[in-house]
Amino acid sequence: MSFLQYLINGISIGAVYAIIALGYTMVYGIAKMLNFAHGDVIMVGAYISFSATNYLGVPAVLSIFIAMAVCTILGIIIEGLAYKPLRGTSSLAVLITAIGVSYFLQNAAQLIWGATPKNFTSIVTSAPISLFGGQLTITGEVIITIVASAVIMLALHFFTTKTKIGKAMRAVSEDRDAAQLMGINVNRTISTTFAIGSALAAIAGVLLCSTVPTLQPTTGSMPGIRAFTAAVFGGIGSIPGAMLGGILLGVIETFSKAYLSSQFSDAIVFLVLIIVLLVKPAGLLGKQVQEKV
Amino acid sequence: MAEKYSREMVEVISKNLHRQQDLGKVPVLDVRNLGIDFGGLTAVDGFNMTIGPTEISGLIGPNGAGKTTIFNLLTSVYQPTRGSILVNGINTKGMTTAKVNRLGVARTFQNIRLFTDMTALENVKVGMHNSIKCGFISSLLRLPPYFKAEKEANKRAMELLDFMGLADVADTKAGSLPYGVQRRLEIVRALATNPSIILLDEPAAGMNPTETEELMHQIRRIRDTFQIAIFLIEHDMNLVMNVCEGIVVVNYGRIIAKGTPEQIKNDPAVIEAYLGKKEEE
Amino acid sequence: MKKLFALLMAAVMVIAMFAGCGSSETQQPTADSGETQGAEATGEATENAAAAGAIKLGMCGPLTGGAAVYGTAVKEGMEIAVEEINALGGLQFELKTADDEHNAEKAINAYNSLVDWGMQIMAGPVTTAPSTAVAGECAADGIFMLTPSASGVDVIEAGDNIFQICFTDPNQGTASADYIAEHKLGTKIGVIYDSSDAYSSGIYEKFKAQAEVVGLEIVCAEAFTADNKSDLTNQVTACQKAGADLVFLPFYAVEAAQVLTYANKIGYEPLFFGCDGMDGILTTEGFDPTLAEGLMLLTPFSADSEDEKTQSFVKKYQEKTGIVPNQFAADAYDVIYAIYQACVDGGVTADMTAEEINEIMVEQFTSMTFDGLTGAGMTWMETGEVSKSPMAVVIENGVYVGKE
Amino acid sequence: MRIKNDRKTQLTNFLTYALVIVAFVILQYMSEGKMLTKSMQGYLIPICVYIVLAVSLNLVVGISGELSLGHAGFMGVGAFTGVIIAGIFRDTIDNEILRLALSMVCGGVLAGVAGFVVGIPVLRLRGDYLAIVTLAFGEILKNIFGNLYVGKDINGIQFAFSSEAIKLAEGGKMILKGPMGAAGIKKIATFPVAFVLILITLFVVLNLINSKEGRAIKAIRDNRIAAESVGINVTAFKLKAFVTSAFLAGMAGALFALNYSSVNASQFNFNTSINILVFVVLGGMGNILGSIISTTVLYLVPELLRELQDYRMIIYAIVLIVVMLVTWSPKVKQMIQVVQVRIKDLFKKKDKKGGSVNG
Repeated sequence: MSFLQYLINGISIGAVYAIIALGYTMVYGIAKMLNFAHGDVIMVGAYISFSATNYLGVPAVLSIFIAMAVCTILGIIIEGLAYKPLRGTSSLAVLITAIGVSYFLQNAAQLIWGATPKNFTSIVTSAPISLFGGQLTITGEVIITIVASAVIMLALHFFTTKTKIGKAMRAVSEDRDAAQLMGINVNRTISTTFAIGSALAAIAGVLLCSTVPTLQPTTGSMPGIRAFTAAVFGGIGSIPGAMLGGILLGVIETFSKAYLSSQFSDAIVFLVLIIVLLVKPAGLLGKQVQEKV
Repeated sequence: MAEKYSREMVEVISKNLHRQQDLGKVPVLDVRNLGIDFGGLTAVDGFNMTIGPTEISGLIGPNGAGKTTIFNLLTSVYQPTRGSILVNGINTKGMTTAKVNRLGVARTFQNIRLFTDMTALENVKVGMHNSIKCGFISSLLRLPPYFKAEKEANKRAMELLDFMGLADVADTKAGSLPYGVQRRLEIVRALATNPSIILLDEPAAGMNPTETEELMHQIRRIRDTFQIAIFLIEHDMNLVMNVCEGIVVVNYGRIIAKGTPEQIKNDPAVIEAYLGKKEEE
Repeated sequence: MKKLFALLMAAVMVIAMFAGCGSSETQQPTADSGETQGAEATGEATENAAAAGAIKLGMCGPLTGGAAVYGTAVKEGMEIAVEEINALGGLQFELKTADDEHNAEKAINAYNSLVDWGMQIMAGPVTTAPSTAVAGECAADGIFMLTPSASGVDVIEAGDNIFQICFTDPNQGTASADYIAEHKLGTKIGVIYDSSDAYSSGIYEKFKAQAEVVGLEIVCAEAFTADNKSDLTNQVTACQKAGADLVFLPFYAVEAAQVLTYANKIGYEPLFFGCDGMDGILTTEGFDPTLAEGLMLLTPFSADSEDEKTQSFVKKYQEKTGIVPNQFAADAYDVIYAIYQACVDGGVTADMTAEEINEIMVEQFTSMTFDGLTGAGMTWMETGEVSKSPMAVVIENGVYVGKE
Repeated sequence: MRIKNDRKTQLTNFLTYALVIVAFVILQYMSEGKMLTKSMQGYLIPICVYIVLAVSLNLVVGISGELSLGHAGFMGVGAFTGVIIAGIFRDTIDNEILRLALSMVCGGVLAGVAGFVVGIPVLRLRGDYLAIVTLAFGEILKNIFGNLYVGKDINGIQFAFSSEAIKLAEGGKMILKGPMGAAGIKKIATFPVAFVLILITLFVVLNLINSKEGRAIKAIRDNRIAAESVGINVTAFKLKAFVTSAFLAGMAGALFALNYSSVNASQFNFNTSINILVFVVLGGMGNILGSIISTTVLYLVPELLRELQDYRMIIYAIVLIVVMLVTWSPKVKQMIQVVQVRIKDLFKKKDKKGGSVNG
């Protein structure tokens, strides 16, 4: 029974990683950049939602939409100011500006909301489900998070395969130059991707903080790196891969804490990652791209 | 036939074989029933051919016929699904591209692959990598062997550049050289590895007629000077017919004709598959 | 292009270096250019004081980054105390703060910048790892150091002039185990601790050692690290599965809030027992105080305390920052007053050198008794360790209720 | 025969050495004469350490073209090895310089070994996958050091992963205490030694770059397939670059640790790796002199911004973004080129007939 409980715990945190990883992987797939500021956009999203509910008295569900709107605008601004001017140069240059943006968001958040952590009020009000006479407990957050991540994954999948702008995104991710020649506005497509990725980040922020209530300026950074790991784990650029990677990472982390060593769980998680990448160099669901000779 | 050799062994064997090859006993390249599938799709199948020392051969065929794939198989960029490749009598199965090169196969690329950030001279010196005899410690500590080796390398690299008429651009970044010059530089870099056969992938592509004419002379001169075999893919029929002694024609990954330029010109299968199609356009 | 940039950078570097030298040189004798900065932060009182010649106190702590909550609390607490003291007339203080990002290397840089400014007494750092590094410097330079909240043993071991106003970690671990055993609060003990944090693992180690001595059974000890502390559900689950009826939580309120929230969700209701870092949990913005009902902690400070001094401090702190002070702020407030008392009693004046002050302070601290917010009748041993009695409080109806 | 390009490289190398030596002489003179403020004095060794780290990382990122996000891990290996070695020989080797040198060499060697182990995945992975593996190794190393306990008593040295496992005899001393790290380290790092380490690093890195090994490494970066086609063993050379880089980072780490009285594992985290990467990218990929200058400037910027108090880090972030945009943006580059051409035109007014045919 404890095995099941750990499994559920793992899936729960894994689903949060998965949502963050979805944003990561989408931006990576299209813009080919590691957006290290993604985790901090999540933090901003959570703060917006928190402020809306606690200071303005907005209902919790509505606050998510406010957070999404703010984060979308933020994402577009960041992209336009810090990333767009570097389009076409080394991806490392963009990586560094992303780090700069990350520092900026963290410190700006500290100036606005202060360093003292806020305890995020969960948006989920339903009571936890208790099974097997209390042996197994599934909280409302777990269910919401899992459902939300699955819905987002499916929606993204549908979006990228069925809609015009989604198809444009895929075209840009396959071959930017060819897409440009086919009349696709690459710059606008990338901006749209950032907008969607940031909106996702807002949802991820709210769900992350519903599961893990501590909200402070650095809240996003560690889960951000974990989610990046998850995205690579599943095959970066792949939407189902991000989902699978996130959940597996959560489960592995939980099991290594529960059954191996809580002290060395970080090392164990990363060791598993390395082994997986050695066996499957492009991640679990990633495409192995053969360089054309 | 043994399949795995240490690097040292390969060198020893290849040296001995170079000697035998001088006697003209072993073909430089002996390809038997070569084939490769990409996920169920057969790209090359039943490819057989031998190339003797100092022979100039051509490989022609319509676009997408599998010519470059054959080059990639010969240089171990791809591992064949079937068949074997013997370079100077040694089976290259399972070897890396680098090892095959050390056995004596050098190549150029259809889409030029120079080290664009380096000068022409440095490009050639990279090609000479395995023949520069200077240890890691020597170069790290700048011991006398380093200076001696570098001096010799510079001298030989300049000679090679000069041979192809590129001495003037030795100090220019490879990326900023004109297209035709880049193609020739790639040949020099390949020559710098001391090969016994050199594979040229569309060496005349993008060259104007004058440059192509010059290239034809140079290809013959390379063979005569270095006494090596040359195997080339080319769409310029004038070049192929004038330079090559033997020609192989492929279509859909299979050989459809083989012979001297005269034979190929008159082969009905070739005319249909290749030249005929060309006329239609 | 690259060269151009390199040259530009080189130029900036040269200018920066000379600016660095220049500014601190000019600052030292006249001591006013830097002062206005510090004074702005501390308010009007300090501004008047600056002219009269104030004793320069330096504080360094994490003002940015993940540990900024502790650094900023200490900074605010100290600023209030300095304002109050300066308003009294008499002995004047001038406080300058420097960010150490909770990093030993940056702490040394911060410390050096304070020394360049002319710091005479070190009132900091805040967290253990930077304090250990800075303590070594203070010992070597002969600058008196009194840390509000760095509770590691290594800190005071660095020298004879390093003092703490908070309990040492082992002290807390041992005291907690004793208290639990003495009052028979639990039979099966679960522990959750941060194995990457010096404070948390320091307490845990001593707790474990003492538990053996007093016969407490630890049924599970679950660790987390700074990198994975965003998810503590497993550790709680593990304690539940192990059937622990008392869970010892030697870490800060931030993580404790998570543990309590999750335990509540899964309906796990053991007795939770915390340390001084737990203080502040009731006032964490957004935290539902009913979840902390029945939580017990050993702490020297409670913001709900009825005494006048605490009330006035809490009120000022709230006016200044809008939030209720935690134990870090209270410790910081006490640090300034302890220094003030020692300075007054020892006859310290602003024109003394740091070394002279150091001697007086060491002498005073080892002999004086101090009453502060975080304890009455505090005395210090020669090692620098404070002796004050931890107070056990239990949260009932959303307020601290003292237990003996 | 004189080769122009070689001369240019020699000149740049000479300039690099000259800058370092001149800076050292001036600073050492000022330091001896007590002309430096305590802050300036305090920056000297860490800046040297970060220069070594940036230059060595540049070997991997700039020259070898592989993104590494775990450089701090190697620094940590060196740091902890150095602290342990210095702790063990504290009583046996009296000469501090000798003890420091021994610690640094041991730190370097162990970091090199770690680099070799980490380097093996380099054989299989490329690009961002390699980046994440280096990140992962960095975190693993940090996790291990954060739980390592080392004690020393008359019976010898004991290693363990928990504090209870070490039972020290009377008079024994803990050198390393897991998450609490090492405290009470005797500070034996000196500025001249740090300077010598920079010289060694420059010597190793510059000589490596301008040798056949360096050419091979650069060739792999520029075009892996072409490099293979001329007989270069890609794996071996990437590994050589990686191990050399780790070795130097280890030496720097040992020096770093012995410059402070305490050190703990969390100092060698992902953020530190990222900071070093920022130094490298801003200084220019493969540009060693650039790394040295950008490290110095970027280390000093947040320190000199201390007066800004709360706004310090936010200003630093903005500076970072703006500098990146100015130095890397194609538009800005174009503008600078136009200006350069105009300036050149002003100086030499040659007629501009017969533009190149080949284009």
